[in-house]
Amino acid sequence: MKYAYFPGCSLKGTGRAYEESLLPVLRHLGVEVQEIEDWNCCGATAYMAVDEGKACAAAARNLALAERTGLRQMLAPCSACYLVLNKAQHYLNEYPAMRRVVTRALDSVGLQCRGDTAVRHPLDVLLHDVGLDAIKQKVTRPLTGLKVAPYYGCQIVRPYATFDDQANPESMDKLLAALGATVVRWPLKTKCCGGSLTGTLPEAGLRLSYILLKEALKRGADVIATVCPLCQFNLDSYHAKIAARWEPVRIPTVYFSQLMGLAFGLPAEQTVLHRGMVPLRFEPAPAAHA
Amino acid sequence: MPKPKVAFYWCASCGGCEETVVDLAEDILGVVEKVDIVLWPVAMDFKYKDVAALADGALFATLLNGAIRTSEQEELAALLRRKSRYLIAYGACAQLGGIPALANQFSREQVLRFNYEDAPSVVNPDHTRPQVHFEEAGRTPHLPEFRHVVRALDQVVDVDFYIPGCPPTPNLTRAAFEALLSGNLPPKGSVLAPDVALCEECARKASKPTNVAFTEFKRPHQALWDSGQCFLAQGLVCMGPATRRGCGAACPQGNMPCTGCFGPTSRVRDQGAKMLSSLSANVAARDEEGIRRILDGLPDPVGTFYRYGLAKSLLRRKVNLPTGSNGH
Amino acid sequence: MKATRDEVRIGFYVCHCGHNIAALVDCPAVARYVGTLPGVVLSRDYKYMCSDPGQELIQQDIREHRLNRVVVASCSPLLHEHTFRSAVEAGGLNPFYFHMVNIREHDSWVHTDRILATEKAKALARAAIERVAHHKPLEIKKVPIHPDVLVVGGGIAGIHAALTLANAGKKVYLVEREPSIGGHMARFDKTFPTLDCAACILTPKMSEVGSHPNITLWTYSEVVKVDGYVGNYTVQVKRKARYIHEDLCTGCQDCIANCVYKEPKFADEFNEGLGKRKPVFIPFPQATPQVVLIDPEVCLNFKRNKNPDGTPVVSDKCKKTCVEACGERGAIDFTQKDELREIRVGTIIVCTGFQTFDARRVPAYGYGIYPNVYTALEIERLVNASGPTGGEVVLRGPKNPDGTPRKPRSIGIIHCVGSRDKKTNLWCSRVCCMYSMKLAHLLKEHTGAEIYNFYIDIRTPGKGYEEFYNKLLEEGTHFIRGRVGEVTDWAMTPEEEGKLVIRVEDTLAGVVRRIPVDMVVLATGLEPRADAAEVRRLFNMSCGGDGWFLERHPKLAPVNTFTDGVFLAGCCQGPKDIPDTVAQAGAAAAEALALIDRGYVEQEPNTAHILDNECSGCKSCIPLCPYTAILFDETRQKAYINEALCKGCGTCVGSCPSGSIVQNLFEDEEIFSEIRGVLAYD
Amino acid sequence: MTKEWSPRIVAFFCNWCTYTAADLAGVSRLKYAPNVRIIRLMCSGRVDPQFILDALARGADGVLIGGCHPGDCHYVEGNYKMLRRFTLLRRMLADLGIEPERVRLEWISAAEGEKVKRVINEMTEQLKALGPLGLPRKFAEWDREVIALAREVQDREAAAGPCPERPLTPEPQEAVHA
Repeated sequence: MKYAYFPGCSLKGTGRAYEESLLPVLRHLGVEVQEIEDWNCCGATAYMAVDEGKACAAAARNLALAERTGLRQMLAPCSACYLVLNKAQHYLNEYPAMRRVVTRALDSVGLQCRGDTAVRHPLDVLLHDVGLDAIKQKVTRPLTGLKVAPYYGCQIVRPYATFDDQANPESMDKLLAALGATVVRWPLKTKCCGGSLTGTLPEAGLRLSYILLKEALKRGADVIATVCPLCQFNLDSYHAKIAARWEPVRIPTVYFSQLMGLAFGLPAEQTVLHRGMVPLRFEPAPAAHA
Repeated sequence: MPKPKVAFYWCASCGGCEETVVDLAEDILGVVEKVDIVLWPVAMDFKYKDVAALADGALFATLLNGAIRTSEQEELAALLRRKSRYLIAYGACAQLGGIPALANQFSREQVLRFNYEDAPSVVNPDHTRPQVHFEEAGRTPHLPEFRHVVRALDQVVDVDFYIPGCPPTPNLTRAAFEALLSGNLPPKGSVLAPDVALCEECARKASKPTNVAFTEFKRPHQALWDSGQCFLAQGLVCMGPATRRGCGAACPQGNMPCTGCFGPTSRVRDQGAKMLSSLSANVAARDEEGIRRILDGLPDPVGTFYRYGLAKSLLRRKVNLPTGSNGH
Repeated sequence: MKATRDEVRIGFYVCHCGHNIAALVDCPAVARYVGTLPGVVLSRDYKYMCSDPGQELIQQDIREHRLNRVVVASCSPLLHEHTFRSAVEAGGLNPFYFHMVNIREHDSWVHTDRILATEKAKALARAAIERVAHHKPLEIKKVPIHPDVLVVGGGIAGIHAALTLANAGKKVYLVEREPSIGGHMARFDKTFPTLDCAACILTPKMSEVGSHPNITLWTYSEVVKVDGYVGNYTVQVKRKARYIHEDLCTGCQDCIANCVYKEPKFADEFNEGLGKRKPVFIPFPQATPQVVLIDPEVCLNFKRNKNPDGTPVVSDKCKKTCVEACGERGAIDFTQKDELREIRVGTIIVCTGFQTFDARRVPAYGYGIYPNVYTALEIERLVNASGPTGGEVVLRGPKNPDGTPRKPRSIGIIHCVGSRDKKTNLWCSRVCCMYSMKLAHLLKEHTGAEIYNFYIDIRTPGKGYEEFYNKLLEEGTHFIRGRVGEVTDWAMTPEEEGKLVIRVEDTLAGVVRRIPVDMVVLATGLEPRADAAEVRRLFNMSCGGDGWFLERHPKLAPVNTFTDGVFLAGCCQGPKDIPDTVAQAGAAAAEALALIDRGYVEQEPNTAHILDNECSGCKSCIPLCPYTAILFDETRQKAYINEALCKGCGTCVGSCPSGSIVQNLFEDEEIFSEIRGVLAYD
Repeated sequence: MTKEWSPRIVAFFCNWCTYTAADLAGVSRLKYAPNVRIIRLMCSGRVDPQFILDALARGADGVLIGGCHPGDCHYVEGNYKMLRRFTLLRRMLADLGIEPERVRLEWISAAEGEKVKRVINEMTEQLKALGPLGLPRKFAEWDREVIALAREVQDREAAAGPCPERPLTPEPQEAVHA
């Protein structure tokens, strides 16, 4: 299977570790990706609130570029991009008025968008296209003993969680178990991490991050595995402020793809664990049997 | 009492119906004893004026075969109607339009262009066509008009009786003559043949199962057919169930399925629609895809179900062909 | 011979139906137009044709104007065709010289343009005028009714219907799929609003069914095939193997005591898996019939693999101490096979009940994730004295320091789980509010805990229901109005530690609340059974968009179906409480009795017949008939129709290639003339 | 035609499902285009393809057949038979120049009043786009060539006077047989 790859700004910026760890893992599993030529920022949830028409046109431009590659499937790892691209495509097909705005906008640059590409999330692809068995075979250093709290965030499960349940998603749980880690039962897996509030209303935003970190520690987790650059950023970079205001709740937050790299025995520059503010110190032993 | 005058005439005909009169063999003598054949173009010379000279109703009966395609045929049909006490549509073409009526699937222009230009054996670089009126050296020869639509006889003139068949069988012709001469005739407009479908007299009927379920349809050239078993049971379309009997199931005896030339029974308005209904209802599949696959075995429904009866079918003709009025 | 045009004397009536038709259709204009049509000797418009004066008008006209055809243009024939036919008959004319035109449901009620609606009414009327000329006199066919009745489903509906019929002296076959009758009601502890114990009011009726001479009770059995037609159904019932001879087993349960399994080990379906049972078991103490059965899935005397056709394989490896215990009664028989029995009945009552919504389909409420989240049916078993815990309501998970199981001090009951929700079931299941309040009362009684009921609307539609709700309020039950968002074990404050936190927006207080409780009860709604589609096809019934069996008319014929002789009762037709279920069961029994006592049922004489001298024996029609009503006469080499079996669908008529089959009331001539009529555009 | 043309649709509805659904649409006061005129049959299996052709020949621009959903037929299988006939009939009609949209088969259960409205409105719009089929007018046009000749022959004879002796046409050459 080949996918049109839409990285989005975060995966080139603060969320670099996500791309740096995900791409080698996908290659390792034989999944082909082709980055979309000249992609643009998807507008994330902020722009949609400012001007729906322009935001939808911006997102639709990426859809049009993906369609031009001829690949029917599109991979959008970042939660915000995944949500916005799905929402844009949904608006295009449901609301003729929006369709007209976008078509006019794209015509002016010689693009057109049918709106029938399948926007997929890596968890969906790994579980349903690659399959857990194939992943298990690639595990050379099982993460035995590592207690992981799976954190999905809010954007990939609602409202377009076509591949998992909205209230109780389990795709990452299964993936981590396949890597040999012990998955901690953690009821806050789809609760908000504070999102952009940590920047605008820190009082409210940081408190949400603090709640997640505290509960993870309480549940005995050694590390939180996440899928979203903003969640990773919020949970990883405000420890000082949180400790000052409430109490220290130091626990590393990494991308699930980094843990996969670890379990596959990929080199350090492909698991980029050093990128974390709170670095994860865990050396999985090579499996007894090869 | 002078012998009643009888006339045979042919319009858009292949001559088969003339042949079948001769097939009466020595019985023809019996017929000739009782009647005086005054008009038989295939066998005797005749001139228009001879017919026109007859008093109206002078002819006791005219057996007219062949469909109506040209204006001259219409004129003769009208003339013979006026001159005859009984005008009888003799054979499938006159009764239903026959094989010629299959041309109702094409416009006049398509027919003429193929025959005078596109046909492989034709060399006609400057596209000459037969003209209805033509001036040359002071003389204006003319040809009959080539109509847009092929018609059965009763679509042009009033018809008293029909004798079905392509061609009608000798015993049918003989029975018709006896009925005419004896005078005990069925009501006007009747078909002089039994009003029951062919299966009743077909020898293969016993081998047709009571739970026929078609899983596929084949065409005659696609298999060697068992000479005793019902064709439908072998998956070959046979029009017997929807066609009048009276021919003694001649085709099935010759190991060929009935193609429906005797036309429908009196209770059916459209022979093609009825056979389509009966045949497709017994297809085995229940899902749309399965039904479609099985019905692919009938590539030409019009040709199969309306081989002889397109002119008299409810739609009469392919509906989107150009009509007569705008000329082309 | 068909009546020729001049002998036909048609009386035409167009009805105003008050304003229903006249508001849009210019009735006088229609009457004037039809008056000009050939064959019409009388054409009137009238305010209410279906009224008594309207019908008398018809009878009078028939006599005065020597009418031999009548056409009425008014409402749907499905509504009043019978009324007008009787009026025509009373006027001395054969009722089938009548035809009806639907210019209300199909015209005035559904269109807006007055001119077009009137034009349509004229054309439809003309179609009827052209059609009725071809009508022939027909006689209503009387089909005898077999007096026996089949009741499918042994819940309270089936039990009540069977008893009503049996006490009326009719022979009843009661077929129940489970090993015992009792249905869902047998699992309840108390019933609302009177709180009388379910077993106390149900068990007597069950034993009455078990011992009633007129009732043949077949439990652990299923209907597999239904043939025939109203009054003459042939039903095949599969009696699943119990490996116990019902007539020999006295219900002493010695075999259970002596089973090789000393302790009950397997999840007990009757107690929703909370209790345990042995391979040989009796579903519940008051089971009727009082007969045990053996579960081949777990009994050691059977191999785990199955025969190719799915039937169990006897391994004979077990010491079979149960057989010894049974002794000379010899009721246990491992060689028993499923058997097919065939019965003949005249009417059928379907009361196959419902299933509760699977709470796992709402993961946000944590059923299957948090051990102390129960469904309402599980609580019914917990609070029940004969339940798995003898009525003790205890928590799963860590015990008290002294080893005794912990009792809940606070319980949350969530209403409308799976109901009134676009993602699951749209309908209100009608009984959950009441049983939730009943459970609140019982749980308070058993545990003294603080009870919180989370509701959207409290619905107390029945007698004594609102009073019961007030009683609950007085008992101090907390009612919080809001759709619960989530049940989680994430504690934000110390007193939430170790508890289940219910997060809900309290819409009356206008604030999002977190209510920690020890136990959560999900009031799951009612939905059609998983195999409802197969079951309804057995009885030729249709279902509504929501999957519940479809009644003939929601208001005027709630227990009838579109198939004559098949009736509905209870929740299979839609969610309802026990009083309504019993009322419907009684109604269905009454409908069946009405048919049986009349002894015959009138069948529309629209059957088909083959014109003998015109059939060619081509056999094309024979495979078309699902009722095998068309047979082939080998001697005459022609097909013929057994009019007793023919249901009048007309499929063979549409297919006969030589037009030799005629369907009364729907003859080709009649339909062709109707086509000519509807296409009359003046 | 004084009034502006509007599609004429003849509908054959089965008594148990689609006819009842049409009644339900009425009872629910749903509003839909007045172009359909409904004929009640006991089952969609009773619909004889002759009815469809006859309706088209008599001036219908479209024919709508309503039956129960497969598996729900009151007579078990009538709707399957109709589906089979419909599949072959549609192909034959296409060969005879009739657009597929003109003849439509819909499964509509007794509870789907809404669907009756939707299908009728949808079909009316489609036929408005397609334009009239108008076979009676076409038949008349086709037959104009025959009527024209008959009049021409009568005029010629009238001009030629009553005597039957006069030859039918001016000195015809040898008639060429087609």
